[in-house]
Amino acid sequence: ARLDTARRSPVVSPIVRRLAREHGFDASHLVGSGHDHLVMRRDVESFIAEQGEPATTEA
Amino acid sequence: MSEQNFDIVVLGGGSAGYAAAIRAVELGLTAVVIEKDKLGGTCLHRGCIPTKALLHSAEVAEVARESAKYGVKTTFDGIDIAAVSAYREGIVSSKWKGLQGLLKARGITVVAGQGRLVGANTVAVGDDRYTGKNVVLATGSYSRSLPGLEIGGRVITSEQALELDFIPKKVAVLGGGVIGVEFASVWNSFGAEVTIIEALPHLVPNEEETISKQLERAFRKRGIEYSLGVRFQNVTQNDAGVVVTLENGTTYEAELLLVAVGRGPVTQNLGYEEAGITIDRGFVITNDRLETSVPGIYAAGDIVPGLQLAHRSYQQGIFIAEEIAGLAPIVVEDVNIPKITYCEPEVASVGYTEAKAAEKFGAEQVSSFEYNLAGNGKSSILGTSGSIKVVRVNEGPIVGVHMIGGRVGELIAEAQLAVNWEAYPEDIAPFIHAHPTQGEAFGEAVLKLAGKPLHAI
Amino acid sequence: MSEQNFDIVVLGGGSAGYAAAIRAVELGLTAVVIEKDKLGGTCLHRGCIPTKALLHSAEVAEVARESAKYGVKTTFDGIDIAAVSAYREGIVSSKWKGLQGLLKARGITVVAGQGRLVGANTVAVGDDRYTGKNVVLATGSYSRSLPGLEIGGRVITSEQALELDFIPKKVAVLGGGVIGVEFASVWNSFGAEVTIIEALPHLVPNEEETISKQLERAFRKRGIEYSLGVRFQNVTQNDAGVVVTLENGTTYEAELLLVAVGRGPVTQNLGYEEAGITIDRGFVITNDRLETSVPGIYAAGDIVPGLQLAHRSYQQGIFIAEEIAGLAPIVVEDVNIPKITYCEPEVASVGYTEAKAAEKFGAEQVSSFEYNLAGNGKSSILGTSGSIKVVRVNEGPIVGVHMIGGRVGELIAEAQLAVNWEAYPEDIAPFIHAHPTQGEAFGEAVLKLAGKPLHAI
Ligand SMILES: Cc1cc2nc3c(=O)[nH]c(=O)nc-3n(C[C@H](O)[C@H](O)[C@H](O)COP(=O)(O)OP(=O)(O)OC[C@H]3O[C@@H](n4cnc5c(N)ncnc54)[C@H](O)[C@@H]3O)c2cc1C
Ligand SMILES: Cc1cc2nc3c(=O)[nH]c(=O)nc-3n(C[C@H](O)[C@H](O)[C@H](O)COP(=O)(O)OP(=O)(O)OC[C@H]3O[C@@H](n4cnc5c(N)ncnc54)[C@H](O)[C@@H]3O)c2cc1C
Repeated sequence: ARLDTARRSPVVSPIVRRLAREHGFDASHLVGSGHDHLVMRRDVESFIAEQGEPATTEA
Repeated sequence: MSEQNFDIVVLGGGSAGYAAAIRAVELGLTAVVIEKDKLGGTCLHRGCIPTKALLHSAEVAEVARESAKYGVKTTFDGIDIAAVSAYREGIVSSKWKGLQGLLKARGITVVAGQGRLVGANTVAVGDDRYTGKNVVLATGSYSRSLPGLEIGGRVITSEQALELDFIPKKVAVLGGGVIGVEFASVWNSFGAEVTIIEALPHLVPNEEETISKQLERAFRKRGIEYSLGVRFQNVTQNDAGVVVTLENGTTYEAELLLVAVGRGPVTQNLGYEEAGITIDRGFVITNDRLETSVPGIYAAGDIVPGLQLAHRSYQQGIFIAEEIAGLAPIVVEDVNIPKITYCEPEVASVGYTEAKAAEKFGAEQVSSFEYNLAGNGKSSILGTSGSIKVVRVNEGPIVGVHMIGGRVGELIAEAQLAVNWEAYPEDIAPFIHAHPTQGEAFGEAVLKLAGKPLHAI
Repeated sequence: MSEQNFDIVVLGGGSAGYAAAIRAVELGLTAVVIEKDKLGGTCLHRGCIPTKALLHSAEVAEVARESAKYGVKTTFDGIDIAAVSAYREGIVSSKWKGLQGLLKARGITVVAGQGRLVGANTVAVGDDRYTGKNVVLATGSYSRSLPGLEIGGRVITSEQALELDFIPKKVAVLGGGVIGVEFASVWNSFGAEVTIIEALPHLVPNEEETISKQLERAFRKRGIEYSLGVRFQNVTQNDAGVVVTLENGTTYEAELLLVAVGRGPVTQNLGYEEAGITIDRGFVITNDRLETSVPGIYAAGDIVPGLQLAHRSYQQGIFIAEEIAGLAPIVVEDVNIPKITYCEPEVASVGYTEAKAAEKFGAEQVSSFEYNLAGNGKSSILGTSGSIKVVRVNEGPIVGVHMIGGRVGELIAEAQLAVNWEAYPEDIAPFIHAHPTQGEAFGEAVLKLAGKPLHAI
């Protein structure tokens, strides 16, 4: 899964953390695309976008 | 008699009013600003800008006096108050010109005249009527006094203090809040004997206590006297000067008394109550979207209870325009708005004091660290002392930052983002501050709170 | 002959080395720092701190000269260079004392002596051997020269320039980078005639071009001369002075030539290559976790290719200690480390220039706005001009901030967080900067990029 509650990816931006929180998940549960899996804003945003599109989520 | 229609009618052309109008026209709305005096209001003409010019002259005087310490040979020959005034007026008038040009370029109609609310959506100026889909009240504030304390003669407020064409030999300042300590600081630098009278137990009593105490120590070192914790009783004046008496019988003689006990809202006889707007102790009461009890009428700036600051006025003005345009802007609580007191040393803060944070989050849930500027290279170079205190929620965000020291005002910008974005000390820790800066002191406090102090134990 | 074991052996007690040791002991490791000269290294004794003291004396001299503008009557009677030196030395020695106390309080062993790497985990000092599970190389840098340009006599580097006991009448500065422009700024304020010679087309050529151009204009106004885009050919010296010849035949006469063409890594004859460490043009090559080609040996600070700055050194030292302790710290790329040049006016930046951002993200994907400090009240009050330029990715984060103006250095702290936290202008926009501050200029640029300019069109 893209979101794994056992995962502890580094997050350093409070903005990124909040963005995830506001969408009901923990940013550190994503795989970050930054240096050494740092979770970047783009990771959270693309995850939100995917979640937001029913067409791409499983029924 | 004419009648004109706009999307937004703004009463008052100070920081709050003109910001609302600017943002409104950006959003495609039409706006009129009604101003009886000068565009820019208190801040530009009688507040922030002219006081900070005086404070800069004061800083220059201090630098000149202390220059030998830094190997610069100068003789300080006193203050040329006429030149100080020319400098201050020059700054104000050039900013005023800029502001007028800005509103013009934006296509905002500015009406010169005294306005009065005459209904839920109309402001009258003489015989002319300006009707808006929405009305924004932004009539600002005036220097208050105490009951029975009359302004006049040698008893003055900041308006007169700003424009004095002489330097008093000895001056008493009633009120140890922002405006009081700023003028005290200027006059001391200009060579006056100054005594501040504050009824509360501390100078700048809204600040973190440790900061107030350091300001008191710094002022004492500068030779600024103060009386704390005793209330003013009365003042008498004659040709020679004033005599101020406190409730405990202590008297102070001086050439002038500056009354700096706060600012009251300008809301009387403007038709507000008649229109059905809820007013409390003179302030316009709004909901948290800044709408008054009359739908469609908003209020912004110093007439809204809370911090009386220019940037809060801007922010509220912008907020209202965006709210009207349907953008649903986010609310910034007053506690998270930065405050700067521009005396020497400067005081700056944002967020909760440690005591307030303990109240809100629980004393066990809060930690703080105060980094002394003695450990900060740039502050030593500048010859200033002070400290930066950071308050965090344990395993949670930074919720308060409190500073004192020469030039620290600019450092509050970073703290403002940290607090408003709910940064943890751990989020800031990897980004070491540029060396050597005063900002490093904030960095050191944060590093300590993140469990990894660098130049601290 | 003795042998001692530590978790971490640090060679070099400058910013990078001592930061690594401090962080290591915090994490429960044992550490030794080997320093042949003075704890604190270049930054404290010959770099950041003493230069900024000189620059502050220069600022005081400028304030004294200009004081009439602000209504302060002073006579400027020149510089007392002995007093400048006493002030500078006082700052350095008090910070040095503090640093020694800090390491002692932390329980860090400090060995005085010249160290040499003698194997993958051992540093020898004379007959003594210090063996570590890990070794951190942090031997720093020295003032470089150009091929054929010998330092000596009237041809000096920053080390001698700092300690001059006189003010040259006329001085030539080779190199328009940070160190060159800082000394040029000091000497000009002290009354010297200064000419900077820079082979590249701009002063501070690593900065955003618009900023370089403004610095050139400001320097011209101050009477600092410069030659850009022509390379140095040679210099001759005699009892009276130096003659500098450029490749186009132009000559400059001066009393002294300051060579400020960059700093080379101190890595020769220290056993690095023998131990199998990859060296490139003298620099120690590491992976992005700062480990050298020999496992267990790390390198930090000026010997690692990239920005040569004290706060980068701190950051790398801390990073290595955390990496060794298994904390997996995050990497901060050099581009996101703030840079300040402390000349008058100051220059500060973080992140990409507009040109670099266009390269990286695509020219179509990038927008920028440059806010002129003429619109900033506090800057007008301080009498400074300049600008703040903010670069964003469209519908994306702020990726670069570039500033010039008196005192702007402190403003980079906020920009550093914005860039490193990937803030969009829209994230900052609701938090209006305190008024009146210079930080508002950053705020105005950000508001504009967020599509909601306040005091801008
Ligand atoms: C000495 C002093 C120093 C200060 N320093 C600072 C500082 O450094 N930083 C800071 O943030 N804040 C400072 N302030 C506070 C700041 O000036 C105010 O918070 C700010 O000006 C409030 O803006 P406003 O638009 O609400 O009101 P105002 O600026 O008071 O503007 C209200 C305007 O409405 C006009 N008006 C009123 N009634 C009518 C009417 N009936 N018809 C037409 N026009 C009308 C007035 O003429 C005025 O121009 C200072 C204040 C003072 C007094
Ligand atoms: C004039 C000038 C101004 C500067 N201004 C600034 C500024 O304002 N801001 C900023 O961020 N940076 C500034 N810098 C750069 C900053 O000083 C360096 O980036 C920083 O000092 C690098 O730290 P370091 O620990 O890598 O090396 P260094 O500080 O050079 O420390 C290396 C230490 O290793 C010791 N050493 C070397 N070899 C051995 C050996 N074999 N055995 C034992 N000890 C050894 C040296 O004696 C030295 O103490 C300035 C530099 C100069 C020259």
